[in-house]
Amino acid sequence: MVFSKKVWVGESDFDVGEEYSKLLESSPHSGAVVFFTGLVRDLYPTNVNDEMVSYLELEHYPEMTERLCEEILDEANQRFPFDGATVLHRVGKLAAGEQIVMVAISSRHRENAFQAAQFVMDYLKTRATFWKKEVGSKGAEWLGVKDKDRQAAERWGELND
Amino acid sequence: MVFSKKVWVGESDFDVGEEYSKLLESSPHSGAVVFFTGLVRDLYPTNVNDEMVSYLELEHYPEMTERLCEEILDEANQRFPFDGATVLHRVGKLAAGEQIVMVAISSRHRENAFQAAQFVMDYLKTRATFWKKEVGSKGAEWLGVKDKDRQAAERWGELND
Amino acid sequence: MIKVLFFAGFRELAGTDAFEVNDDSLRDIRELVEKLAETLPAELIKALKDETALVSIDHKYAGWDGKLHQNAEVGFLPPVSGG
Amino acid sequence: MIKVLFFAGFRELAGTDAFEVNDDSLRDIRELVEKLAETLPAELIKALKDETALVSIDHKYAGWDGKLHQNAEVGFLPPVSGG
Repeated sequence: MVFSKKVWVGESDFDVGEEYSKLLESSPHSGAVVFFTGLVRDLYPTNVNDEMVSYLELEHYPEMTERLCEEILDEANQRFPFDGATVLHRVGKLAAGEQIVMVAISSRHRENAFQAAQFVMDYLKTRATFWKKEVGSKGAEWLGVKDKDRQAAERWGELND
Repeated sequence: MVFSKKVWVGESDFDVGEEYSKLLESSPHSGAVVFFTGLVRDLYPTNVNDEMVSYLELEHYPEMTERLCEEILDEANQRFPFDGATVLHRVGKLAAGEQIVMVAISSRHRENAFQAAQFVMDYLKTRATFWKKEVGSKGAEWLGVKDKDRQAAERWGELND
Repeated sequence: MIKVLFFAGFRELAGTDAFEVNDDSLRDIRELVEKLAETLPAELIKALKDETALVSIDHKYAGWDGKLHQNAEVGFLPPVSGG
Repeated sequence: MIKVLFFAGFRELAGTDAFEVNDDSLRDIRELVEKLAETLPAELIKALKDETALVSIDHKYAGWDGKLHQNAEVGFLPPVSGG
């Protein structure tokens, strides 16, 4: 299904209300929009000894990321056809409470919007070339794929590469 | 789990960006926000002969709806603990493209936010005392629970009444 | 006195959104509907009896056997369609 | 010439984000890693060989047997953690 696609990776912040309006403009026949935003939490109990996280450092492989994000959207659209999609992902230094990522899907019915948004998030976490470093008062640590993220991605079966 | 709760039913429109900010303020430790908005579609192919819909008329049972919405949120929170929730539902005359409903959930991790938002939508559709009338050029029709909405709600099992 | 409210399609069939029944002998919803059948349109009564219809007593969902009391507020609710 | 890029933790272990290898006899990623082992820290080489590490050739995910060519760009990618 043809759909409107927006993928952006960069350092600046994004405005959820504005992105919502733009997505609706690009898909005027949609009846359902699902939005996900991920933010820097102030406490990461499973890493770096339960300490408060001062900030995250995010980097990516620019020549790969945007294309991978688009491929993930195409795959999501094949499985759960929708009208419009937005993926925004920030890189650089991000403090607790800051926005990291936004995935938004507009579609006729809510089921596909929910499914596609979850699919995209699961694959962003496990396939897209982003890396995140937690910096706290006791040290810094590069995060890897979390087991539960890998399991979340595995529930969708294989990608149609 | 204690959570911040906002339920509102009324005629005026809502601003998604503003509601997102307020939800984040109410749940500063969340790392994930899932937003759903439902809008009046311009075409309802399964009803009133595939015609364009001029507008919807929505009514509710005020003494029941807000309490039912709060109960649905409490139930969702028992199943998928989260930090904050917003449910906004408009009533009155709504034209194609207008916003009808918003459900937003903030939580530590994305899985609970996605699950809770879907749970709340499924129960709003099948349990909350709202009624929707489609008005088109060929006539008007009160909608009932759609089979797929009933099936969507049934997948969660029984409510802990 | 029992206060009866009709919503959505039921209101249109009833021709009114509210109705008062002054009969303290009515014990449950079933008896109330039989009473309403004496004065309200047959098409409405048929719709109220449909298995998809819902009923509330004092703003709580109730069944066909839901007990009535003095000054109860009964809502007759067609299948809901919010969201 | 093959251009090698290191990301995130691999960059820190390598002490550099890019490296050039001038050896046109290298046929695949496996041979490239053996070549890198001659000059780069053992700790990095061990990490590159970990089963969770990923590799790309010309911006596409590749396997340990991925074929190299003149002017290929090879990325050594630790387990990703976006989103």
